Amino acid sequence: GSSGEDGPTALDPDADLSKQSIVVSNYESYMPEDLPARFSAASGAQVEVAYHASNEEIVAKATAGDSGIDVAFINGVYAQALAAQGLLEPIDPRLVPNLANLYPEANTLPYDPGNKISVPYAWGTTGLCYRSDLTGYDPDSWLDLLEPRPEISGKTTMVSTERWLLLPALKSLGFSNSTQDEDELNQAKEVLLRTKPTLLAYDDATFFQRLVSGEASLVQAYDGWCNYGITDNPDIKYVVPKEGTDLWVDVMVIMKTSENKEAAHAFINYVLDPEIHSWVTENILYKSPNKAAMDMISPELIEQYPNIGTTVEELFEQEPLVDVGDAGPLYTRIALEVSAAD
Amino acid sequence: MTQIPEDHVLEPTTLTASAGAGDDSGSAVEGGLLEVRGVRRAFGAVVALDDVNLTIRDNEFFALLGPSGCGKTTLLRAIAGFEVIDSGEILLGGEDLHSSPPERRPVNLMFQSYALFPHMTVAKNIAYGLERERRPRAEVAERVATVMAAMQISELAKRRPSQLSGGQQQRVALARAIVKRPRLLLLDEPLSALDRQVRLEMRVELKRLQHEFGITFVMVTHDQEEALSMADRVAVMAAGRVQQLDTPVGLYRNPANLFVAGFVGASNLLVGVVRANTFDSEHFGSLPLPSNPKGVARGHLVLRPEDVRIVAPGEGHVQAVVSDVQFHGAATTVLATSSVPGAPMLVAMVTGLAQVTPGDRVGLHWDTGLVVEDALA
Amino acid sequence: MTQIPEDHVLEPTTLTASAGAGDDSGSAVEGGLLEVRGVRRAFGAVVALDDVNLTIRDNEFFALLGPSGCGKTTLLRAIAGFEVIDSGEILLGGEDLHSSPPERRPVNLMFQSYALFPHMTVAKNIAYGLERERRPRAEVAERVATVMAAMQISELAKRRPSQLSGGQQQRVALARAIVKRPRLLLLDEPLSALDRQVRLEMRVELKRLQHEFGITFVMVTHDQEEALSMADRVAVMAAGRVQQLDTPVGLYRNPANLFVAGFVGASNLLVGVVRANTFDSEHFGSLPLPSNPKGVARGHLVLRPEDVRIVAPGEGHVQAVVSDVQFHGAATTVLATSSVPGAPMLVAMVTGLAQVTPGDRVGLHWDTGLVVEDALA
Amino acid sequence: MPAQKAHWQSRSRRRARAGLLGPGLLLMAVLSIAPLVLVIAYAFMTRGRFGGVVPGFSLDSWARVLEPIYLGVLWNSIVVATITTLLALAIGFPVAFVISRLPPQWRMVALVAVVLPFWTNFLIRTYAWVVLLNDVGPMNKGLAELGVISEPLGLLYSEPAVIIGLLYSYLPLMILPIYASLSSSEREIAEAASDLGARPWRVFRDVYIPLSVPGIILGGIFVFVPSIGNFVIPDLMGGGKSVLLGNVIRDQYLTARDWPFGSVLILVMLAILVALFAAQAVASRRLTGKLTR
Amino acid sequence: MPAQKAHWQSRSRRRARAGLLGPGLLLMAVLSIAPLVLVIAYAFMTRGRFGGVVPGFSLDSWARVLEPIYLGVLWNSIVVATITTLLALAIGFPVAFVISRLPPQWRMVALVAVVLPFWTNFLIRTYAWVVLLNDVGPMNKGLAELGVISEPLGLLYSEPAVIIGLLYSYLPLMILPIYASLSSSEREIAEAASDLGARPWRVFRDVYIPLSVPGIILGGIFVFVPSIGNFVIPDLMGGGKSVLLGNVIRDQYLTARDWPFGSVLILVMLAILVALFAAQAVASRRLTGKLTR
Ligand SMILES: Nc1ncnc2c1ncn2[C@@H]1O[C@H](COP(=O)(O)OP(=O)(O)OP(=O)(O)O)[C@@H](O)[C@H]1O
Ligand SMILES: Nc1ncnc2c1ncn2[C@@H]1O[C@H](COP(=O)(O)OP(=O)(O)OP(=O)(O)O)[C@@H](O)[C@H]1O
Ligand SMILES: [Mg+2]
Ligand SMILES: [Mg+2]
Repeated sequence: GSSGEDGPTALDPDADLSKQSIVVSNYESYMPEDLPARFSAASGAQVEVAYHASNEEIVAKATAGDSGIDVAFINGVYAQALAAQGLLEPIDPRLVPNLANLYPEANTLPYDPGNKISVPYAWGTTGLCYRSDLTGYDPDSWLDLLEPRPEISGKTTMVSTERWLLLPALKSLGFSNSTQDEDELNQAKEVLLRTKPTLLAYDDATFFQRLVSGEASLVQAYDGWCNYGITDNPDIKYVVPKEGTDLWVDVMVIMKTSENKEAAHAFINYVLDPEIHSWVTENILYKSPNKAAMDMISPELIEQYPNIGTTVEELFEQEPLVDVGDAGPLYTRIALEVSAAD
Repeated sequence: MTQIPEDHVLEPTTLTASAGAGDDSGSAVEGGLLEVRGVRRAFGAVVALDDVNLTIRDNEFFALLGPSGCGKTTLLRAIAGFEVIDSGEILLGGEDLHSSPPERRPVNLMFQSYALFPHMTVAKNIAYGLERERRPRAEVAERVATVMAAMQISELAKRRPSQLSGGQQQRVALARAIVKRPRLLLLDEPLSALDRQVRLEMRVELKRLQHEFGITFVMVTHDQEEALSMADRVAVMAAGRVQQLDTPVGLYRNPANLFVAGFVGASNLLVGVVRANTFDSEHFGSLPLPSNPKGVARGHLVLRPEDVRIVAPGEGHVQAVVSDVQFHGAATTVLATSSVPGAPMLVAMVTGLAQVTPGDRVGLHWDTGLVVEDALA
Repeated sequence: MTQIPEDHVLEPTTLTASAGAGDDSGSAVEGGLLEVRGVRRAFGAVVALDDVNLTIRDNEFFALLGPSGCGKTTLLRAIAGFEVIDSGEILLGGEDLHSSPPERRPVNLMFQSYALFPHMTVAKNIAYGLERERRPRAEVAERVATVMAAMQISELAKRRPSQLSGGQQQRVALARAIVKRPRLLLLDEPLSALDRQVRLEMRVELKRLQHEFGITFVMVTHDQEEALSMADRVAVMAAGRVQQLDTPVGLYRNPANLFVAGFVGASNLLVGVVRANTFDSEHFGSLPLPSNPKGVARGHLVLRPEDVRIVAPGEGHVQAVVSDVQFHGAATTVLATSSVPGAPMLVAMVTGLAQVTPGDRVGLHWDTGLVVEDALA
Repeated sequence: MPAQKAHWQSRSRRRARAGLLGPGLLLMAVLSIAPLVLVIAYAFMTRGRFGGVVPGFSLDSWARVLEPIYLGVLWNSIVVATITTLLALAIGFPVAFVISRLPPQWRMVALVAVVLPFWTNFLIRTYAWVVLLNDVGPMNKGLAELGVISEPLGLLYSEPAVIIGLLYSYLPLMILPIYASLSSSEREIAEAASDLGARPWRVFRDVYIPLSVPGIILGGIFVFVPSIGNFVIPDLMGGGKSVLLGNVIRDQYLTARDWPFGSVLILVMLAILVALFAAQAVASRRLTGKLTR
Repeated sequence: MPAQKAHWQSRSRRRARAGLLGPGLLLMAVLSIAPLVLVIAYAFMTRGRFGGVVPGFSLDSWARVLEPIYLGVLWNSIVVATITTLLALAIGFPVAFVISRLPPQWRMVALVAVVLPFWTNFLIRTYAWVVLLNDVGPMNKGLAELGVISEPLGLLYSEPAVIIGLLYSYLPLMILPIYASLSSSEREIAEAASDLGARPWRVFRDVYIPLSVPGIILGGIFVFVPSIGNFVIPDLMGGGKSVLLGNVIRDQYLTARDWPFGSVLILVMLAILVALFAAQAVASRRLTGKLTR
């Protein structure tokens, strides 16, 4: 079902939060460990934390029925899909006054214009992360990954999750990163099939460690995860290829099935507090869409991790990801054909 | 030359008594503890039991004899409740056993393969059946100790079956069955792995149990001497059927057919035609026919080796040359071949050592002999 | 009254021959096919073999007798190579078997528990050993068919061991061992589950193999009659040691000690003191001492039942009352009790049916008898 | 026994054996030892800020194991895995028993039917349960419509749900070994027990269970070990609310990126499993006796 | 046999059995059937746009299975799982054999040592291999320093690496059942074979292997089935460069959100496994004969 027009539940702004408890599901290490405890202390609401390993997991749980989750951290594209099925509770701006702290641009994102069903938590780009000492030059194009120079051939990795697997090829061909055109997607597939033999591996989770160990020289990476590599080795650098990339946003959503929606809103509002959100950013090394928080980030941190300093303008030069709807199975199929190829 | 004394002839009373007893064989008799009626059991194409009828009396020592594979084990297993019979019925004390499971039958079976519990000690194996009856601990301990002493396995109490020799395992299996003192005890070759000495002692023990506790025994054995000396009555089986059910003496002296005659005790079996007072042997010509109570028209002449006497050459019914002399301890068997082509070898048995050696010419004489039917039941 | 004929006495030659043969028992003799020297094997605290010494001659039929648990199986397993011996050596044709694995030894063992391959048909089981010798297919098929016919199991060829009766399984195991025609064949109670009829035929077959192919046999059996009638020589074991190694007649007529006397053949064993020409029995007073060739000073008087004759009351050496008469087919055993308190029951054996009944007063007489040592080897 | 002569079981036989078995054993040794050595090495190093290890000896990680939070998880994991194993035994034994008593031609069919659900993809299977059991799923809806319940049962996202999930995943690993040991045990031994007066339940207790102890132990290992280390089912079916040791270890490696501490946790888990296993072995030896031959 | 009289094996005995076994069997049935029914139902429905299913009968998903890409993955999965199973047998049999011949007091120790590596967390174990085998890892470095190799071996991120990973994960599941069946088979039967002239290798072939067929089949199932459905090892050790059926199914459910097609794939996999299993059962019955008793 995809009606989703049930309308907001009547919420009580003065509800006694100490009688409420919520379950928050996030990726592990994607928020400071004591954030829930601090929220509980501040609001009186009980918080339990669950962890999920992928966006798909949340989607699957929510689609299956009552997920038992109140607040979930999820990619905006997946939030869009959930909202289309009517599985998300609309955000009541009255209960999240800290929405005002967001960059104005963060209100215009195409997966959810006006932040009606989601609240941005972190955002960033997908680019190239490399060991400048091993590559011997500074790459600046997706072609450095798709058609690597001989000396780094066999020392590159790509992300295998289908939207991001196709991203470099689509961008290098000048197409939209969310295209639903079968012909464009097939062209991208041909590029990827040519690239496959030059890869060390497809890797979604440990690519920065490969850079640190020297197993890989150049990897496709999310900016924040590249920062993890930079921590261990200052020779690691991050670059957004000149053909352009995506703008992804991770958001907080409230499940329709939540029984303590006041507390859920309170939790989101708490995260958007400038003090808290800047603390979060320094902890997870991902940029936040919270202007007030970003203004508090220390310059030293930006010096060490230059991509945290990326401006909103620079960020919005990239094409935000949106759900591809009925083209989803095509993406899956192309990803399969690429990974199953010899 | 050994002279078998003249007075060694059958007493008429013995013969008559046994012949009489022989007649109640198949048909059911009232007062039987166990009645097996028309039981049949086939394994695929192999018919193991084929219309078996038997009555076993209360407090009787009953032996089952028969060649290997004739269905003895299958019959015992059917009585104990482990073989689903294809047809027929088995009654114990007049009650059909059909609907009582093995553990409710007042019957115990000692398995031919022992089937000891590999995970229990000897003592535990033996105590098992009593514990199932919820006997007091002291009684169990005492009865187990007593039976182990009787079976001469007291020192093995703490060992496991895998640490025993073959004969020791057999005695444990026997002890496990008899310690229960059931109404009916089925023993499937209980003594086959034991030496004569122990075996004799076990026989005494079994007899004692029979008398002391009124247990009825059904024992399968290949040892004819055992069957004949211990049993009150014996059933001889062949090809899944009871051939004869009789007292030991009846069986030996008055076999129902050629099979029984050949199977029970050694025999000289002569082919030929029965006439009024003679038996026209195919090989040895016309011989005297001492008795033919059943009036058999076509059959074999049965001569027991101990009825055949070795006499001087020229004397006796048949002339032959000694071909082998076998010493058995208490007795000696003399094999003699006649010069008639194709004639069977004749066997005589004498007490102690024989006074003839291979090559000696001898005459063979007999006064007793019986004509039996050739056909199986 | 059955009169045992007077001429039933031991021929002096037989006695002397056997006494002579009795002396080479333990010590090794040159020309032995198999020599077992000082072999010892213990399972933890249980000593199964304790300094066993034997020589088995080429083409000999050798029997191993002994009570249950005395170490017979362990000895055969040691010879076949399945039991690591603690000390001693086993030589075959003069060569130490120590370093040859079971499959290289020209020896085959028929296991007491059969050890048939459960996953192969009867025919496959039997053919297995020949296939390991890489015999041509036609030869294998022919030899398997021949041995199955001899064992009377031809119709079972396609069945699996679990579909056979006990005796059928035993014959398959026997067939599997003999079809190989090894130099030395070890048979662990090969015939115990068979009826007399088949058993006699099997014996003939084994003897034929011995003569036709020159196979040497070592056979464990609990059937003394079998051991005495088939074997060229017999070893009697007890408590892990060889007590006597002798010919059957030697063993029976000239037992080395009380154990052998009691074990081989039934005996009346009288306690008492040996004097110059008499034996002072504890219960029956001074008795004539027919022979004492070894000059035993302390021991038992051994009287074989068949040497004991039943005579008229008042006659003979001992007066008694018949307490039981057991009929065995060819012979009858008479048990007689004297009135002396604590005196043992005396056993006499007569051919055919006995002319006495329980309660009769009789005299017992004997002319032969031997004094033996009490101690075990 | 002259010392210079080789016993037949010694040299040549051993050489033949080595030829037959050597390659397999060698590979096994490499496969077994290498990763274990690595884990042990990690356990004594220091964590890198974003994963990996920094060389340098340290015992810090060992001290953390004793923190109540980890002890609590450990205890919880053992309890959950134990309950799962016992339930698997309670369900698996009867199933294996019944299959082993079927006529031979039906046994394979029955076994396949039993293993079938296990063959569906692990994740999917688990989602199927989520779909079935959640508060607005067919199960609760059906029961509510029938009037059996008025409130949803709240089956999901609880410890029982985790146990059901684990049970469901690992049940075939309990059934198959028990089946194997039951079908190889001799029928006559059970017959002897019932001949001696044991009612069916006693035959079960005194013969079938002891004789299938090897299969039960095997099945127990197969269920207990993966249960304690599982991290997907607690996430999916427990709603992440009940954390097992497997989750903590996974998180240490993958998200907290604290490899030394993760390694310490693995070693602690191994130690506990070895201890439990040894205790079980001793207990079962008591039960079945030394089946030395 | 009078029809009205109950045979003892019929009513009362069945009732006793039902009491003993019933609850377990019932639970088993629920556990087995419910999810399977769900999967079968899904297979005939239509995909919802954002996952889930839309009611309405459709055979579309079935047609897709025959597309070459899926047939290719299927074939590849069967090949990989078969190789893994055979290798596991080649390594596992000797190991199980040696353990089963050890003195009783050493067997448990040896078994624990064998199962130990398996007890480490699945993910961690796999990462340990990645760390060990990668081109700049200790293995390649060590060999290079010793001068054995000049180029890294490139052990990781290939189909062989996937097989090694699977092998490593599932080896204990092969060893334990074989061990169980070997240790329960009678020693005397092997002795009889060697008495009849079989050299050690023949005894192996003719006795130990046939008598451990139940264990081998069990082990084969335990290795083959999870291998074909595994999706983590191809990602981690295969570097995502090769996929097994498990990956495709997971992707259909989780990323493509095409539950009907995922269900069809599951059912196809089940059908293949059943067919393979039946073939194996027939073959092994030929080998060991009907052990009907
Ligand atoms: N594994 C074992 N552990 C302990 N004792 C054992 C073991 N195997 C055999 N024995 C003992 O060793 C002795 C000799 O056993 P063996 O099997 O050789 O006897 P046997 O002469 O063949 O007896 P039987 O005639 O009963 O078969 C017996 O007392 C037996 O109990
Ligand atoms: N499972 C089976 N399948 C086929 N035939 C069988 C099966 N069990 C027994 N038989 C056959 O049934 C017949 C009777 O077997 P049974 O065991 O009753 O014989 P038995 O008289 O006890 O013989 P033995 O004296 O050799 O023990 C035999 O011919 C045997 O081969
Ligand atoms: Mg039988
Ligand atoms: Mg023995």
